Amino acid sequence: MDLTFTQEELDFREEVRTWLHENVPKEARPHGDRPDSREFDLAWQKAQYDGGWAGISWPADFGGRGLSTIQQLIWYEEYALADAPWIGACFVGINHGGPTLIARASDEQKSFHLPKILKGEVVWCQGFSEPGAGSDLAAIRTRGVIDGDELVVNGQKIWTSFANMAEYQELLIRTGDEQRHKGLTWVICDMRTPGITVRPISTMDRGAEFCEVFYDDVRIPLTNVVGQVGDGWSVAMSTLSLERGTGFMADILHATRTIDELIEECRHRRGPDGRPVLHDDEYARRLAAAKAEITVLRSITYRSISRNIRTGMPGPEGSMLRLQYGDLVMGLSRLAIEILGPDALAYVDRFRAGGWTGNWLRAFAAGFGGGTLEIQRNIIGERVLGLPRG
Amino acid sequence: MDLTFTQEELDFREEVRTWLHENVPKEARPHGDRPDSREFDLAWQKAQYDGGWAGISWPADFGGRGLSTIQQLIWYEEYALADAPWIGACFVGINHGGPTLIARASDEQKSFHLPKILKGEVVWCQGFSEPGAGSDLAAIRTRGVIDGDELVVNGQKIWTSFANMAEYQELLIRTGDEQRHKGLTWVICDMRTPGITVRPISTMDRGAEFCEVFYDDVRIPLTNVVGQVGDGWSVAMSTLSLERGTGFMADILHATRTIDELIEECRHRRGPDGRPVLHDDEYARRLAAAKAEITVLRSITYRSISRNIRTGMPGPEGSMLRLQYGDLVMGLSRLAIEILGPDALAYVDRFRAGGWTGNWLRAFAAGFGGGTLEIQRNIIGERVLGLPRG
Amino acid sequence: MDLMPSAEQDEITTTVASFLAARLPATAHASVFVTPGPEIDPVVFRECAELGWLSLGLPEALGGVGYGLAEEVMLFRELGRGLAPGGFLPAVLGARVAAFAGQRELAASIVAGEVLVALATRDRVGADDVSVLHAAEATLLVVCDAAGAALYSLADCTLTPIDPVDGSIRAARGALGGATVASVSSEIDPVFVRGLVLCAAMQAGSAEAQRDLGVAYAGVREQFGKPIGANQAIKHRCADMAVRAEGAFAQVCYAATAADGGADRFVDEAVIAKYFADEAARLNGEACVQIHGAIGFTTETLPHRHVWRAHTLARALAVRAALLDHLVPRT
Amino acid sequence: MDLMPSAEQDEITTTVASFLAARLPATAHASVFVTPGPEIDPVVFRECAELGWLSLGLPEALGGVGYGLAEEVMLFRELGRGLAPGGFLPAVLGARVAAFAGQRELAASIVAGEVLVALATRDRVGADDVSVLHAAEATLLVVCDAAGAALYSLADCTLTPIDPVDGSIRAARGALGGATVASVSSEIDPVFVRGLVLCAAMQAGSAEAQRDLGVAYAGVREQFGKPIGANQAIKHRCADMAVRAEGAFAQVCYAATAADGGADRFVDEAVIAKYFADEAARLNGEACVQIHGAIGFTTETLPHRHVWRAHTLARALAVRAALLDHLVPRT
Repeated sequence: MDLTFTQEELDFREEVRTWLHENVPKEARPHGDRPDSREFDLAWQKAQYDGGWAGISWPADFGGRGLSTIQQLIWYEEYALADAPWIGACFVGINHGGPTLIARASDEQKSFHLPKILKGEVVWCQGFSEPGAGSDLAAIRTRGVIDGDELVVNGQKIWTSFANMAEYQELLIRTGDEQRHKGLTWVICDMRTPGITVRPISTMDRGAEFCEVFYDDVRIPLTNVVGQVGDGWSVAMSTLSLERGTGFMADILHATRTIDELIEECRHRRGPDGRPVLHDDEYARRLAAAKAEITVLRSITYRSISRNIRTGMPGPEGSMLRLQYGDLVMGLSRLAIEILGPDALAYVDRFRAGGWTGNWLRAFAAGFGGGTLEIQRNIIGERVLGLPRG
Repeated sequence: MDLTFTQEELDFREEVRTWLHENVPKEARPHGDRPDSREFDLAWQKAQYDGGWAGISWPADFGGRGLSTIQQLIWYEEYALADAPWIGACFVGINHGGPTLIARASDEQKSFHLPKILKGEVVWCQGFSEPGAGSDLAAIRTRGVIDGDELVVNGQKIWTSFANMAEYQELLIRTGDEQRHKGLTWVICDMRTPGITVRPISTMDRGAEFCEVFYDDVRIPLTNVVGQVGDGWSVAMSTLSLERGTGFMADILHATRTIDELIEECRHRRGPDGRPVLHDDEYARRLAAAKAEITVLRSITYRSISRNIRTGMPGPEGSMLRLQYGDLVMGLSRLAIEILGPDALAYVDRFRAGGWTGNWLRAFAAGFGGGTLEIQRNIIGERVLGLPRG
Repeated sequence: MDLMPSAEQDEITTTVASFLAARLPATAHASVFVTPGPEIDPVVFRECAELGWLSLGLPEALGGVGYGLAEEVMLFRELGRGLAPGGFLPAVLGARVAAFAGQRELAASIVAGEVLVALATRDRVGADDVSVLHAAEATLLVVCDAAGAALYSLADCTLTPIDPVDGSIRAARGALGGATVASVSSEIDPVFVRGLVLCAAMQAGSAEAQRDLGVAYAGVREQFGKPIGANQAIKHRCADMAVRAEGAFAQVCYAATAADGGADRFVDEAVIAKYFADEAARLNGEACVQIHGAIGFTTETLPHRHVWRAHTLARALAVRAALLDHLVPRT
Repeated sequence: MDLMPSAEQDEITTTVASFLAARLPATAHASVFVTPGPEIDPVVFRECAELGWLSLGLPEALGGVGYGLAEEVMLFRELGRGLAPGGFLPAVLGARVAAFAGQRELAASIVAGEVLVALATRDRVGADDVSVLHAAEATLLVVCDAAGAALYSLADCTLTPIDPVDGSIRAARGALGGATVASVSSEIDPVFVRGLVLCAAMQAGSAEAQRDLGVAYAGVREQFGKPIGANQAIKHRCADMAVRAEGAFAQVCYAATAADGGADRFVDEAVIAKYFADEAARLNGEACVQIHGAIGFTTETLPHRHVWRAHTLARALAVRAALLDHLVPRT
């Protein structure tokens, strides 16, 4: 066990810190997932590309920085400490679609798409979930029928974040008659193809990033298929986790910062009895417990990254981290709005200063984003602890 | 809705209060389920019989008081307020075995057993659970084979409270070859019959009321069968709930009293920082929340009893009450030992003053007594809310 | 002793529920963050007034229907269950202040739905800073606490509208100002305590609605080939919702009946009702959204509106810490 | 940066675990409430001393093995996991006090297992009233807090034995007395903070043991024809135990490594380790007993002994409220 960094790593941290300090946008990211948030997200991605920081976890062969795991960790730590923006509309391209292309796409597909993603020229979205196939992807029913050198797609996707502003979609469809995981195909869908209708769905935190996407005889060239037709499940499962869990450190440090801000706030803010909230033993201890929990999450993440470096494999902690983080952000935002008292009657979006109510409403999504917390518990119980399936 | 009592009921309350005030034993019940606790429990039962209070919920035809539901409620409320003893070893006879006999036994069986139970002459125990058949009674494997006019019983029971001091047992055995609920028989077993071995099991709260009972060619006269041979499941399910939920009020008022005592204690007891515990906002609020929860439980019970009086049927609240009460006593005893700080290093049994650690250790049994809390949640989900079985 | 509603009390439930379903359906405001136009159609509000909803618990001698708090909670539970808009709670409380202060005409115009009342909650004990609900079309403002209750002219107060979490309620922040239009001490009429019970009744109704929405969805939504309600994780969550809903309404009934019977400790009972119902509505809201998964996070289903409403009502009259501190004072 | 144990550190785990299984098996004291005879066989204790267990983290210059706190936590995690009896923690802390106070001979006799040390925790900040663990055969007593640590002669203190919840640890209450035999300030050696981490390591080991006991039972115990671990209610409880156990040990490792590296904020890290590990051990204990059902309530299985032990260690050195108050002081 060792918590020290090498001199080279310390120098790297300094370099990152300086660049972020000079380049992080001063203005807040616009909320509501309107065109201006797209422009904001792409501009920030382009700035990172221009600065030489695009795709910090992507291999250098594909235009990424190909940083070591420790360097990635340092990047994300400094990213959070610099209060750099949420990745927003660039998430799927950088963290999911791109890594899948790297793992399984043809050279033509890679050389066409990967630079666009890194340079912030395009937005990608994910087309996996369907009504009736959310947590259970093998139940996908959107169909693709081969007609000449094209796939003709009909069906519907849902919960497609940023579909209303995306150029491309990683689309998982059923092309064969087999059941469940067989007969699926992973294809790059150009969102400007005729026959696609996108309907944004408004959310309880006044966002509109989730969309429904309808496909009505949408014709996609077979050259857009990644891997083989019918091999979609394997392609979807092969998405490289290029970050090795380091990206999670940004979320953790962001939450740590939130807790520290809340504690500062409580030094002056008065509760219903007129005392500063921090003089109230209950609230002071709930804040302290939140601080302890996020610190422990930091330690688990460090251990997880250390294990990953040694074995080259993601450990069982991924689901544990997701589970704890989900519980923690819900608890923390609940605590914040309780402390806020009457101020919490007003809605303030989560990208603005004091956006506690926006954060709280957003936290309702933590329970199902990336699989429900129940499913994380099933995964831990079955895959980590070896308990039988129900 | 109406919370008033009639003059007759108020007079009855006065009568009960006076009698209890004069007759409740002054000394604490001995802990540890040794012979002296048996003597204590039987003596108190006899005192109630002599005072005309035995079997307050039993019909008058069978020697009980046959009180109205409201009168029973009043009895249990006053019982708790008078700090009258836990029923202890008399529980099964009064609340389970006796009521089953009333529902299904022959006149000979009734006239022999019921008076002995009411007079505090005998202790009954329950022989239902087995290793492998705890929550799932239909898995019972202890066998009874008819040989002439006797049943010859072989097998094992477990979690049989007070078997080490009981004269009789309500014993559920498998007499037929059918599966699950069929082929069971409910029989009165004299615990002094040769072939019975009782082994007390010590518990984490230093009790020994749970026993294992082994049956080695135990011969029980067929005349001891209640109902018909093979009809045991129906007999077991027919146990009359004579109390209509009023008995639960004694537990609730006992817990209420415990919370009030703890609050009093916290006025003077100092926490690790030297302040009186009640000046600590966190502990004061946790105590207040416990007070609120037990008060709500009282209201649910009142509503449940009211519904029961109107419909003559137990409502769905039984499982809800059990669930909430289980959670509450666990949380309350946890709070108590936290408040106690270093004083909680010492074990003090639950029948003695300040017996918080004994109470806390005992609370671990609340999670599975009368079916686990998980099973209560299943029952509410399936029978009350109509959700599908898993 | 009988804590179940009488046939007459059950009749209130039925009448109110069918009126709300027909005239103020909860689904009317789905998919918008801030309801356009007035908070409630004034015509419908006056119809409710004509049905006696604003004077149900006011003594006949003071121009009311003369029922007890037990009958009023049946009404307010349905208002909560149905996510009804409109300042019913401040109208009922304000009318009591006017009536018990001897201002019969003012009381009459409030219970007729002609004069609208907003509900103010002091931001801290004794402060003139207040948070105000149902502020937009009101001309009066009722504020109450353990000591007593008063009506103010809204025009005399300095209020700034806010963008509310619950867009179906017009809200504002500001300070009380001007002389009181009418006031009563809590010995004359416990307006504050009655308000706690009625607000708790709305939260109890919301907790029940969330239970029903969650159970219904869990029974039909399928995953991995079976309804999600067959899974213990969902089933037990539903069971916990049922337990909280039962507790919230039972305590509301007890507190209301205790108040009607003049019981000694009805203040504590009311405080417990508000505390427990606030918690039940909040926790059932969280559970219901989670059971619904992603769809529950959208504005296309009802759960989120109960979350917004429960959040808002939990800040009315008294918050959790203040309620608990009343039950176990520090000295 | 590497927060996984080195091969050498893993070797400590293996060695300690096999020694404990052979010489101090956890099952040895099942079914009794108070272990008869001495708390630990003095011969076995001296064998542990010969293996270097009591001086693992003491600098070589002071007669120790010269490892860091990171190596010590590997040992104490196994002591916790294995429910080892005996005053290992006070011996290690007491030896540091003697050694850093310049009393080399006293330190040597402690690390040799010849002089036994008891662990005292002040009942309140600054109080002389103490609770003492491992009191029976000890001649010295170590007491420490954020300011510093001291050894007292047990004979000078007024102690009354108590009937302990955890009968495998001899406990007493009383007051400190007499002059200190040796003392060090926390600037010279942070004895208290090291104690927090080592105590947390024992609790983390207990949390892991409870996880493993619970998972093993859930996998074999059948009800309604399938292992109970197939039910989500049990499976999710096991998952939560795993998450807590992972968190407790990860934080212990971080705190130990931070202390060894002289990091600024290692006091906070240690405080968090103790807080979180205390909670993990307690909650995993409750969960493990519940998973076992009635058998878990008896003394015939191990879970209850972890419950007793976790309860006892949570009261050593600093309790929950004090730990949290250190993290967020009121001013």
